Amino acid sequence: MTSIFSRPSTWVPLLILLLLAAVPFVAQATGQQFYVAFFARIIIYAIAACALNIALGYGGMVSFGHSLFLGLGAYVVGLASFHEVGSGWAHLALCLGVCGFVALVTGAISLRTTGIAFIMITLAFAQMGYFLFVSLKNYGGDDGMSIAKNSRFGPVDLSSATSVYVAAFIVLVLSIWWLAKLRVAPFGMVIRGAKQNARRVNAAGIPVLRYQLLAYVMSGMLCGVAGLLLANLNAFASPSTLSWAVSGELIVIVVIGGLGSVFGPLLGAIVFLGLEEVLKTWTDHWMVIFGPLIVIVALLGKSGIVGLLQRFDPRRKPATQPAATTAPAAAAGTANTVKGAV
Amino acid sequence: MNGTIVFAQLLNGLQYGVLLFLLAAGLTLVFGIMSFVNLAHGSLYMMGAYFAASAFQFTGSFGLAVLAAMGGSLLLGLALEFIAVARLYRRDHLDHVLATFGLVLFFNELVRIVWGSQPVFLQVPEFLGGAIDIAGFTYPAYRFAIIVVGLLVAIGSWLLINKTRVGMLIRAGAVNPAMVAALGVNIRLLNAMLFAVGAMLAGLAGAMAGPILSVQSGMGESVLITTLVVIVIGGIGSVTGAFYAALIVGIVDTMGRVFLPFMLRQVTERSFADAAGPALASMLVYLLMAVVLAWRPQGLFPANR
Amino acid sequence: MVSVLRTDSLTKRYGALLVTDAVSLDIGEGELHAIIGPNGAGKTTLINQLSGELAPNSGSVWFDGADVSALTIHERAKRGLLRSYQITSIFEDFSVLENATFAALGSRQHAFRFWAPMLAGQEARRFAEEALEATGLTHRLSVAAGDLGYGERRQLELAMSLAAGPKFLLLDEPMAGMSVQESAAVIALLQRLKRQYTILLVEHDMDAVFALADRISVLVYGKILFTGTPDEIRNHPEVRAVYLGEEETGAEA
Amino acid sequence: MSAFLSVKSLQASYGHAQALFDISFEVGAGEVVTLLGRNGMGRSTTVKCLFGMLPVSSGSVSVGGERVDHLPSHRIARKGLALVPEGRQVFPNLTVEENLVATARDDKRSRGKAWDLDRVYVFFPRLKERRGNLGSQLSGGEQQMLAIGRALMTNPRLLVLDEATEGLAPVIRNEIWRALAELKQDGLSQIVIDKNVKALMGLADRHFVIEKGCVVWQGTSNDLRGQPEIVHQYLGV
Amino acid sequence: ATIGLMAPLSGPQAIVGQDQVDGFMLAVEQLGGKLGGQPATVLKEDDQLKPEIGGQITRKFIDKDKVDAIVGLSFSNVLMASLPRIVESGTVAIATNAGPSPLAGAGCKANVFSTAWQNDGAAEAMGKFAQDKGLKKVYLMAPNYQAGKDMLTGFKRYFKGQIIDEVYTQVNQPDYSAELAQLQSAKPDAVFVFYPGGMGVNFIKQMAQAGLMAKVPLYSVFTVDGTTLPGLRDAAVGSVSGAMWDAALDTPENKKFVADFERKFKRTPSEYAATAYDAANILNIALGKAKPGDSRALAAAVKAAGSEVKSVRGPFAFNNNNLPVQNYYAFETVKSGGSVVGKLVGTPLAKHSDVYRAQCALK
Ligand SMILES: Nc1ncnc2c1ncn2[C@@H]1O[C@H](COP(=O)(O)OP(=O)(O)OP(=O)(O)O)[C@@H](O)[C@H]1O
Ligand SMILES: Nc1ncnc2c1ncn2[C@@H]1O[C@H](COP(=O)(O)OP(=O)(O)OP(=O)(O)O)[C@@H](O)[C@H]1O
Ligand SMILES: [Mg+2]
Ligand SMILES: [Mg+2]
Repeated sequence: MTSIFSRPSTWVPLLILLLLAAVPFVAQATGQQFYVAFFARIIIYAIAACALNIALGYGGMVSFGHSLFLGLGAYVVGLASFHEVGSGWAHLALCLGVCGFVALVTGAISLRTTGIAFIMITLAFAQMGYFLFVSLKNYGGDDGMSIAKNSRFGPVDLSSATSVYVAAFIVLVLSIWWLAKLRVAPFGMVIRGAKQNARRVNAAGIPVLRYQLLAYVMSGMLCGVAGLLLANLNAFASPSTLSWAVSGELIVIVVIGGLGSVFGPLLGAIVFLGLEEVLKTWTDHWMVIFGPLIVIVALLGKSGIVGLLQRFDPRRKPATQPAATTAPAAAAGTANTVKGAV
Repeated sequence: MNGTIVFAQLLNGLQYGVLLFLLAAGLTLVFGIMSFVNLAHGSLYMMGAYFAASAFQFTGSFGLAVLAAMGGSLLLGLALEFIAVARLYRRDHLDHVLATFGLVLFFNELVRIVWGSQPVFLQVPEFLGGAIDIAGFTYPAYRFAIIVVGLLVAIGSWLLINKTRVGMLIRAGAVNPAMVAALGVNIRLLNAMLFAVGAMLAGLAGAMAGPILSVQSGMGESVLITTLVVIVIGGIGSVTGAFYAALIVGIVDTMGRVFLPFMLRQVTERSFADAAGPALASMLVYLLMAVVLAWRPQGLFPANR
Repeated sequence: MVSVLRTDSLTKRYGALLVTDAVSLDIGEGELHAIIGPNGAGKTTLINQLSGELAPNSGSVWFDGADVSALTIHERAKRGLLRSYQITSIFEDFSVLENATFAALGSRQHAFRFWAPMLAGQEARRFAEEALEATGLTHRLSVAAGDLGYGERRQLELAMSLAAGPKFLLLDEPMAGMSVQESAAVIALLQRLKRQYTILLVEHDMDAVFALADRISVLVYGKILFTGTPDEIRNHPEVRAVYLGEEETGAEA
Repeated sequence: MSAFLSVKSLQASYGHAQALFDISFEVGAGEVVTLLGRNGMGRSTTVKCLFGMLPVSSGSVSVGGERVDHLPSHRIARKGLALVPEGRQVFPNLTVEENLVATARDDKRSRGKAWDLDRVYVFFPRLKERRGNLGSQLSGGEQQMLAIGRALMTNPRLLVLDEATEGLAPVIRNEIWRALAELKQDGLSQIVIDKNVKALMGLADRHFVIEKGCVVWQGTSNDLRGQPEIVHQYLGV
Repeated sequence: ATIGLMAPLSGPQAIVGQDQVDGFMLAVEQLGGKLGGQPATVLKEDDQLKPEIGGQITRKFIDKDKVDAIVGLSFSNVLMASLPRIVESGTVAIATNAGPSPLAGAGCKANVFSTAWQNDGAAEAMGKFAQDKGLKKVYLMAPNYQAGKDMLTGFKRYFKGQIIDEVYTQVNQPDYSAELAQLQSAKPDAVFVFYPGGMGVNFIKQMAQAGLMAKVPLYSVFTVDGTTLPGLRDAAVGSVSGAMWDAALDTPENKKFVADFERKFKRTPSEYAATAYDAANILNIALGKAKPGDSRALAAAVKAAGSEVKSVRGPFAFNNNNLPVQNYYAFETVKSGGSVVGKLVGTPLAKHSDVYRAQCALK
């Protein structure tokens, strides 16, 4: 007990989750419904970032194309609604199926490459998806499509911001919980191992590609769920969700929070989207401030906010940074086949 | 569809390819050789175009404008290197993507503050203003100037990377800077110089593209992605690869744009062809990249090193 | 002696360079077979082909009576054919214990398990702890592998191979970078393990080779020059000329 | 004898973990010294500090009487130091020949015959055979030869060899010992770290035993021979 | 009164948003900081041209700020994404930049107005203009997205001659030499294009450099306007654009607007500034009549105000579908003194209504 509450890196995020749980009630009480929608969006992005964190943070697969899955998730709802399908279960099944399948195919191809090529090929797939939806004239093309039939799960209809909020919050909590378990579960260890040294994982008797592919598929599917929620929140699906900038934002969120950490995506989403909102109220030229802030985050390294909090943790070493030298590891010939991070 | 037009379009593809290479050249140095994923290359290119436009406005001389663009972006590159980039070489690509993504946002907005949101004006120099007639098609003379500059840059960077000790040291430094330093080489300085040269080439590309493209905030992104595609298809770290890949992408993109809708019309309904043709054409470059990488993950002409 | 690992004129070339030249080996159950040879003779390349990391141009590899030539590394690892790396290859972000447990787990079961922590796996953990004990790393269990000194990394590398519970161990210079004391410990360890596992040892440390090997093959320019007992090797004039040198006849230091 | 290199009460840490507590030793011009010790005692860490690859937290390093402990690596190296690092660290993406020439230097201050490509190739014919291969395509031992050759190509005045014979065939190893002796004749100062104490005793003038980040014993080869218990206690032989 | 003003204020299209903000604020300033006699608070938000952000801002305006009206609403994709919440709440919204066909037709809403245009209008005018000129063969080009397709459809609605080819290019395409070669070989009487923003600058510069401006007359919509002319200058000379407004329009209201705008912001306004300026003036009239807080009454008042306002574009009124009834002009880009300006060369469509209004159930 005491251990949890003496560690800021654990209790701060938990406290934030608790506060988020209170948002709908507070909003109800104060009549500020807007904040429900606002935080719902943050939570949905946090889910997407959790999803990316599986591939990127745990598996070291620098996907610059996760907007593809966010967009696919959204369009599943859009297309289903267009064709008069309102069942949330059908939406969910379609979403998982489509995102899983697309992730399987694109992942199988992308994972043939490593490093920069992996970044670029995932970007390419997302761009293809973007252009595909832009040219779907019947479904609104670049104007996007309004969603008349929100996902309906039995008695629960995701048509109000509050219902989306509740659903998203539950998904987020489950995701975080699962990610915490996954991190040190055998599967998590395998993909985290593959990030450091894929060759060694193979030599240990584990067919590393299968694990990476599955991680990529799971990541894509969870991201799709975020897309589904996003579509319900906005009652709208738009190709702009698939643009490369969204992929970039998701990466930024994951890294700001703390790459590969359990609570990182949540903290990252709050800080990133919150900051954007705050800066926008100061000046139209908010990007002049926002851009350099991102640069600073990159310079500070990947332990992100979680790493910052960990500094206040008692009896715990700061997250091991690639210290002064990783000399022997950088030794010649250790063809480091880490996806995305050669 | 006759032979002349196919030939004319081939020529268009080639010259688009050279334009792409011009954009890719600086990036190959930084991205390919130093292994630094520089999304801000597009921003440097944009800044080059703006520098050129401003200098042109003051002096009226295109030559001076190009010089100003190169000088300005060289200095800018040095400053960026000093402030941020130098600290990132030894980190992985993710940090590069992140930091330079931030820089892209910054520069796009900075440009709007300084030069406003409207596109600024940059003109083709008087002496290159004419058009040349080839096989019944007129070509702007300026395009030939771009080809010449592109080829010069290609040769120059190839020599720098493959034939000089500086090139070797930079390649070595990209992998193990501590060791290079321990052997008595000021790798930091060297990297800074190379980054600045890359920035200068970006600026040159911006100045050269300025007269034919809209000089405005965000002009870097659309070309940046195509440029990255070029480099990856060519094989990271290979100047020759980037050159061939630029030509291939230029031709595939051009031919696809022009002939794909046309061919689809022959085989399918017109309405479908009109919808699918351009969509397919815009995906073509990405499709090409996906196919190439799936087939040869290391790119078409990987640097043999 | 029952043959466990056999190669049939295994050949690998890089362009014009023949790195392994029709190598035929036969290693019996429980044997400790050493391969020595000049630098660049093709020892690591041979091991890579045995472990499945490299595909030979021609020839085949038989393990436990089956042709494994077409199997991948991880499939061979699952059958108990494991290797350690010449260039240290550990998971720097994981703790020492996690590294070993990982190795122990990988060779025994699949890791498509998404909930319970890896370290909670009793069986794998036990193997890992035993291997760490054997290599003398017990006092460093929770240290991140990236913080280990070079010698300790080598120890961990070896521990990982042991934890995997191999039938057959391919050891590529396990003593490289170890001080005399640690080498001696590893020699003692291998002495103990000798009959349990079949071991193929590549090593330039002649103390170790002569102390441990049942038989030694000498690889020169990709060809097996000679196979024999340590005594035969020690006194083989050609081996002395190309590899051992004049003084190198036994214990040094 | 005026010391070419002198290290005084050196301390250094990796992050929070202190690795060096009290390291002092000197290397005279033309002298060969060794750093002895078991694994993880701090020998390589000392070397990293010499080359400015790890910041020195206190103490000093001087070359030719001049403090260098806060200079960047390349400035230190330019004073005539060359490193054969632990774990080889050849440049994997450069060919053998490029590895050799990329950082080559002709230092007028160095004594003896200058090292150039030809001389290195005579010394390591194997490298000549493999001259067009990438560093990553070399065998372990070939990489080691390359690392030594690369250091020699900077024509140093002080050569630091950290486990330079690791992974080399015995014949080659003997060659190296012979060559180091020759270099010593030429007047090249050396710091050698190796596990082969016997060979070191033949080569070196003085030995420094490092235990847990401190120099705990120092003396000449004869002293060492005369005190086998030292060897036993600190090196475990 | 509290007005929420939403426009793209960052990114490449920021100029469009900036002009809207400036146009709107200029009118408010001229009205002494008041709308309908009440002190006006204008809340400005950047939608970044992202539909999702647009939706969020709309919610903020309605749920948090409780605005009386929302103005701007960016491009049609952002407008469409904002629509659900606007319709649900009944808040009055005036689009100053878009009039997508769904909103003009069956999807029209009593509380959603546009002071801009139905997307096809200007293109229809150019079609009519080409038809009136007696052109036989025309070549059409547009980027491959919704608006591009709408524009070409609009052109074809009034042009009855031969369409040699209809070419859809990639969005944000930098290089047009291949398309220009095709164009050249097709030998049309004229080419009609829709290339907003940077695309238009790219296209026209390259067309001019290839020496085609002299050979093939260029008709365009939303391509040569206040937002792009500074980057185009001489390159655009000779081209004809269809629009419902230009700085060159010779009415007293417009003269004052252009002069004041230029004085204040040191640049020439674009049609986006004009639509926002009109929107402010319409709101001023409407807010003077409707009780605050009653959005139904305000919507009715806005509709009525459409016919009363002295629009800078000449005749103006709201149609049954709440989109404008207005003139569409043809302007030729000419050199005048040192600068490049528009010159009125015709009014192909006077007091024009869009075709979709028949499908709209509103009166
Ligand atoms: N990818 C490659 N391309 C070309 N040549 C290679 C490649 N990999 C290895 N070689 C060459 O093959 C030869 C054998 O290398 P290998 O690593 O098997 O030697 P080794 O016997 O293990 O030597 P050492 O004892 O030094 O480790 C070497 O000469 C090496 O340069
Ligand atoms: N990069 C590093 N980060 C953290 N700690 C390190 C690092 N490198 C070495 N250490 C620690 O510093 C201590 C000294 O290591 P050093 O490499 O100097 O030992 P050494 O005497 O050279 O022995 P070896 O034979 O292992 O190379 C060891 O305890 C090791 O754990
Ligand atoms: Mg080897
Ligand atoms: Mg060491």
